[in-house]
Amino acid sequence: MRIDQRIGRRGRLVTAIAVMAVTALALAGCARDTGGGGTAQGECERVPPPSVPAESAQPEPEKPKADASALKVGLAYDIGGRGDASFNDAAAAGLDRAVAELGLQKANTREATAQPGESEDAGTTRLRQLAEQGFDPVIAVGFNYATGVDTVAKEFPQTQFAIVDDDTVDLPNVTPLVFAEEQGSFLVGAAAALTTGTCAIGFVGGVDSPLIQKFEAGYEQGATAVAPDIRINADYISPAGDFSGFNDATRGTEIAAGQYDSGADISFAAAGQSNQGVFAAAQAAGTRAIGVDSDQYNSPQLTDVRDVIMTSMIKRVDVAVYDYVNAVAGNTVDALPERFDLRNDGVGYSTSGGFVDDIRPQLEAYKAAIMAGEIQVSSTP
Amino acid sequence: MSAEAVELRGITKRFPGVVANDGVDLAVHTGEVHALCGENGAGKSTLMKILYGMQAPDEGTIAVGGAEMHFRTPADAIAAGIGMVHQHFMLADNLTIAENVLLGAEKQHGIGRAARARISELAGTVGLAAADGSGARSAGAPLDMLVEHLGVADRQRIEILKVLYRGARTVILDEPTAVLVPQEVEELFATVRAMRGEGYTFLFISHKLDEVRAIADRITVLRRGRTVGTVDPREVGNAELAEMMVGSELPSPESRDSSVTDREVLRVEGLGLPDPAGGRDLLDGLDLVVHAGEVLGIAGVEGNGQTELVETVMGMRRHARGRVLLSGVDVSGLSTMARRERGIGYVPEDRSRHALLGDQPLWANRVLGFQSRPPIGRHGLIDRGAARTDTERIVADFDVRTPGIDVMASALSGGNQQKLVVGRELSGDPVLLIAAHPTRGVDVGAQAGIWAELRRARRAGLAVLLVSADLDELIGLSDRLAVILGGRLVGTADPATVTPEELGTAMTGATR
Amino acid sequence: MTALVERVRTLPGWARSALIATGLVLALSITVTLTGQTQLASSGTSQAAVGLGLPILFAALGGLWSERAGIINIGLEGMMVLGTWGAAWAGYYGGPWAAMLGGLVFGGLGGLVHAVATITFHVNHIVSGVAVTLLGTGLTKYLATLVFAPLSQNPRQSPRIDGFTEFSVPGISEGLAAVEAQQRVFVSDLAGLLSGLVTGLTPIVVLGIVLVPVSYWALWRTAFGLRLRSTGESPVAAESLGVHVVAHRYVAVVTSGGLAGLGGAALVLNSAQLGYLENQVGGRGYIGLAAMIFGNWRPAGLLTGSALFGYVDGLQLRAGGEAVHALLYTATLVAVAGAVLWAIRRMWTAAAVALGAGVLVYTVYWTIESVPSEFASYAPQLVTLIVLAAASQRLRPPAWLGEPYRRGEGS
Amino acid sequence: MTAVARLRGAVVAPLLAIGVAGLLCAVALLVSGASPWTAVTTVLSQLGSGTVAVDTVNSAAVYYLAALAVAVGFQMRLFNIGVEGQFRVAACVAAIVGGTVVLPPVLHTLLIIVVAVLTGAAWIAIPALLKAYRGVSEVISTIMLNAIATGMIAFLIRPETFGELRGNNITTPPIPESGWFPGVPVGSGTIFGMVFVAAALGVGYWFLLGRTRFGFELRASGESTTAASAGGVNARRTIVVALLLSGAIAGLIGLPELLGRDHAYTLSSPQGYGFTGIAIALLGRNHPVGIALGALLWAFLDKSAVALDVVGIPREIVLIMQGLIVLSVVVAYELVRRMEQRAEQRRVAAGTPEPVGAAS
Repeated sequence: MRIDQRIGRRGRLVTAIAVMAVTALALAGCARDTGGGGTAQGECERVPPPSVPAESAQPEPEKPKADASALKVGLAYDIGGRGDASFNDAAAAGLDRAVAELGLQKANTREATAQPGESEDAGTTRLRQLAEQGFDPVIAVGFNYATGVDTVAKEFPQTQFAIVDDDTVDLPNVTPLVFAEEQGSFLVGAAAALTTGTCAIGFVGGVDSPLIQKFEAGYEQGATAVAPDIRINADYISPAGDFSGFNDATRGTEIAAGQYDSGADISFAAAGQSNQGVFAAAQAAGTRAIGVDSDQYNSPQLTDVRDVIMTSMIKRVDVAVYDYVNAVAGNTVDALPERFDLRNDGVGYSTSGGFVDDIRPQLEAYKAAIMAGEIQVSSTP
Repeated sequence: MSAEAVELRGITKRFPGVVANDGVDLAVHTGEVHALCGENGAGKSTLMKILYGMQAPDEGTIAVGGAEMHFRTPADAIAAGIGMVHQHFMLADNLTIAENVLLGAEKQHGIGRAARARISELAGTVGLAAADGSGARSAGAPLDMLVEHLGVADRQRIEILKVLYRGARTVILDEPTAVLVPQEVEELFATVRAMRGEGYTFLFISHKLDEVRAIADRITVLRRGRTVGTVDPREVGNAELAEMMVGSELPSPESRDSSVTDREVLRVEGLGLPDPAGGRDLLDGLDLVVHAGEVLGIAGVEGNGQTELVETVMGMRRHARGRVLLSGVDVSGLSTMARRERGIGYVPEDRSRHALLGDQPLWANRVLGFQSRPPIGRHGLIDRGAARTDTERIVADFDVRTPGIDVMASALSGGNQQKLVVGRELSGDPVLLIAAHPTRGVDVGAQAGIWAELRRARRAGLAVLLVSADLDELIGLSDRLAVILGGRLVGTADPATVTPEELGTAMTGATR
Repeated sequence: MTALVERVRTLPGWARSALIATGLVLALSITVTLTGQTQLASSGTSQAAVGLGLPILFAALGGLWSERAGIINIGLEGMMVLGTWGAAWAGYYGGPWAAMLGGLVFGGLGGLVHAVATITFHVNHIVSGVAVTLLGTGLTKYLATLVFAPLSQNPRQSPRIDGFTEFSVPGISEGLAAVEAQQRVFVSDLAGLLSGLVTGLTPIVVLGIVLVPVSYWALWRTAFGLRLRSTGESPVAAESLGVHVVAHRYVAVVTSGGLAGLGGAALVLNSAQLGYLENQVGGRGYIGLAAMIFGNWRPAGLLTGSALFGYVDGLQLRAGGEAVHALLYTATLVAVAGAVLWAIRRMWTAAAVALGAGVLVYTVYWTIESVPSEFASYAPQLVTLIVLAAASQRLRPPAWLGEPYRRGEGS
Repeated sequence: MTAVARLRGAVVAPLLAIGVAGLLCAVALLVSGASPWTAVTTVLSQLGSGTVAVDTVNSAAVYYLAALAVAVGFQMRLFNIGVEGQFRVAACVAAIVGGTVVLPPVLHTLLIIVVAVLTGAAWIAIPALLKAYRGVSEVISTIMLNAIATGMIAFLIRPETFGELRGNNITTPPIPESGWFPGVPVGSGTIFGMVFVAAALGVGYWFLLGRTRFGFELRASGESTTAASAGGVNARRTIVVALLLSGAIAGLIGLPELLGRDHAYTLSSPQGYGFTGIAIALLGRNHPVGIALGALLWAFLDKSAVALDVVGIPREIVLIMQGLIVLSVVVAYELVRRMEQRAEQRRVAAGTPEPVGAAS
């Protein structure tokens, strides 16, 4: 029809002219100076670690085991629940350890899990049901339970409650189980700075929330403490309030790949299930990554990629839960630490795989300095 | 006698509450043009749907070429050599000519080169290439044109082409002339005659007696779902045929003494409407005046701007140029509702799409268009009681046959729906009624009733702008006629003296 | 110049598309040169675009099949979710090819539910789509709890499954990488953008790209496709011609579900994670639908839509707010170029609007240093919204889309 | 007569559908080895325990508002998928304003409500205008805006903008007591005051649709845009007003919890009510009473599902149940509608003295 006819010779001529013009332009394209991107910075200047007298950095002694056989323990998980290979799973491990070591009866434990996007009264109801059925103590995992614990703890003043990751509830029967994530992150940041060959490292956060920012803050301080000139690339998968970032490995991969492409050779992944994506990106790029919460090198889900997991920032929710059950059983709740940190083994770094064996002395030195209070780690970036 | 091309015996088809066909017999000889006549609602379309496999008969048999057939789908009918051209074209606008023709018949010649060659070949038979003056055009080009760019006559040819492409020897034409201007009708008849010469058989459905007599070899008349008889057009007169169809004289619009005043109710000045699709203007420099007590009839071939004219006067079209004055007041800038409030009643051409809410009860339909003014609308609220009372009044006064005012509008027959619409639009003392095809698709009784109501309103001083494709209706009702062509008014006529033939010539622009 | 522009208008579709694409790459190239944001046209970004755009592409293709037959499919999301479960389940036992099949079948089952509701029971298409998504999501969670929890100790995740081995097109891939590394204006950028199509491929990526021409061929070049499309344009006409409307629509909607399921499989087979993860679909079904509308119900168009979405998403993930900020600069260039072209054609209103938009975008670019990450994260959605707002009136959906159709109802 | 028949249809269809859905769920439970009987008794026993009954009512009010917001659009065949985004942005902005200003009690609460309503309407204004003037499908634009709403909230709630850190959470400044909406204590729980606002809104919705000009025009446009426009309905204005109204109601969704319990918008504030609203509007057939029943059923299933975990039954069965109910309800409505239509046509034909010809 009309168009077909008109294309004819003239149309082709126009096409040819256009293509030639573009080609000419392209061939004329001169090389450009692009600075930073894609180029390695090379080795960085490193500062030696502080030395701290050993006695001021003593870890707290192990608590005696109490008999928990009479306890009925209720555990309310955050979204994800047992098996999430993250902090819920760690809480479950703490409970399992209490069953194994403290004589707690498996039948006397009860677990329930939150749903994504649920209203607060669902959490409240969950806690109330556990309290009503005589579970004491009731442990709530995750700061989302703060209001629920506040409400239910008032309704059941005789029941002991604990809440992980939150210290805003100020009631006599509520024990906050909070962590110094920044301290552990400091150590893995130091490890990254000690190991990097490009003097550039990355951080992949799942959701841009205050909790994850603690990880970023400690990591950056640790890295800059070792190498003041180090370049740190911190990105989050999703902004605050959009929890998809903990569940989107695909996008985690792209963020990490972007960091590796721009020169980083180690990334610290604090992104829940999305961590798998970061590890996959590291594997593809031949670089390394740092895990979070548990010793991810040993996670059965991650066997295929564990060779890139240099270390993990361990947050011992299991220790906190175990210690708490132990304290309730032994009636020593008041003696629990205000915060689980390096001193009481609440946070730390893992050594599985042996990737950090050669820098362990430096890391231990930083650890000692933090425990001694010589280095103060801030919890905000 | 050789086997009939098609023979239907004792066909009966019942719908809920209606017997559409009641023991219909029909025999069509091979190679003839057989007309099927009957008023709207006589059961013609149902019978053809049964013959074409779109509906299954409750009783009766179908024989093609002497062999009994059971059609479950149109595909069965097509396989038996029967094709149908529907009154409403079955074309997909967004597909090309070739695609429309090939659809459903891909097995014949595939969808490639061979198929296109065959289409080009048949295009000549149906007069397609000649009709749009593109006979010399290369075979490939027009076949890739989207159907939406084609005119009515060409679309009809494509419909016939579709049927032929499928190897049909018997072609059903369902009211093929309804949308054509007289010249186009002539061209169509020429094509039909030529094809009859090639051995095709036609079943021609119409209720226009003149046309039927001009083309048909034999005529079968249906009335109220029954066969009245089959006659030879050369042997019976129009009056006899009409009587066969309606059982009595046709309700013809008679002339009466004039009630025209010199008070202007509607004045339209320089009305123009651009085509949103970017084509030629749909309306251009249109001027007209309607006085109180006067019916101005707009004659024209469908698609020449009648719909646009009506909708622009109603304020339903945007970007219109020119002025619309109602009783001397410029209403051009007003909304449809404001115009209605100033006394325009509106009977749209497509009542199920534009006038009624099918899933709403009758009384709620009474509200539509009157929701803003007393007695129904008050201060933004709806007075249900008033709406119900007034609906009862319309049902009684306008003879709307319904068991009550709580039934859904869609449950009524077309005629009763239209009576409700006319009754509604005549309520609230309008000064101007715009009626587009007010009796289209209604039964004879309702038609007479609606005509009577229009005349009564006119006597009471109402100005009426009447658009109709039915020339008898136009001539019978109008005090003055204006002819619309291509979005312009191209002439006027006095209905007392004009003949349908003269009007037809003006409508096609042949005299200009 | 005017004459040239006039002639360009009469070019065939492919040539015009090529010119437009060239223009866009040029605009990107200028931006890269002036802002130093190399990620705008890097091979990494283009690979990310392919990875992120693939599930959307499958969903969009699914939307195409269904909507071309006149059935709105907003249930794509639910069908994708079903597909992720099916793919992970089949993939766990049978490897990646089985995973693809599993995604196809489970997505197809979701499509079947939608088909039964909309075609047989005449339920409003959007209503049914919402219901299918609800049901698909619920069923998937239930099945995951039931089947995956014993295997992975986690009801929200399947065990890791085997993925495909990645491959690159030999020769071309390395060649493009070499050109890109030279960092020459335009040439390197073009090489970077193209390399995503030849590097790090898996069979499912190839399948997704191949399905675009295949869908075009099937829908526009076969008798079956003609029939299928006719049911979306005018089912009454189609039925009158002996087309079995119901059957064709069933095929279309089930195929649509199957394609969406393949989108789910593409997520499951992503090397990032290789398995089912609760909520991993995260609205990609809806985005696919938007990409299809964006693409004017055409295969090439929806490919563009998916690619754009993947590109913007990949860019913001890899390079963050600064890169999105630089993209504003590109948008300014494009708007100004559009204004100039329209001005030459004497389409003053369009030119003025384009110029105004350009000025506005440039003002934003000039005022802020970087797009806050909160907004950069949703740049793809924002871009889609803006493009739809600008182009909506040129879109041509199938004529009968969303309208109920009952057999024998015609006239 | 017809009214009774219609009521019967409206009741029979959903009951039938719920029955079918329950049956299918029972099968699913049996297949998975759990006892449907235990599930039913566990769920039902929840009604009397703790604050489940109160929570159900509170939650139902939230769902009711969400469904009303959706239903206003549905009346005109407009699908406001964006209720989710509108309610979240509105709740966030209202919380920020409520936590920032100082006003006497009643006034403060009113201000918060007004801000929420306006914000909800403002957030939908974009798709509304795009729909009316550019013809952009509201389905797509509202879905896109849902995502953008998340970004907007994240931006607003940043400690650098309006948020403040509380433990590991970020919240908006807490609303002082003067801005709260007092509730009615029942047993150990409290029925939100906003529950009564929701109920009043339901009455208002009923009145608006059935008794006002706008309601009539809305429904007329929904049934037939062409007939409505011939009847003097301004389609664009109706689209814009209907969507703005939908967005305004959506703005209220977050308030029962915000003003009655949480008093601040936080990172963990609930999501997904918008989508639930769509399901419930479908379930209740856009009828104010139907929606109320649907909301109660949905809320009850949600609240009592918490207990299923405790007896070892996968609570996801409730999600299946909800999905199945919606799907079977819409199918059942359609079937009943068709049967009614046929019955009515027969009745009209029987009641009309003279049968008129075929449908041609």
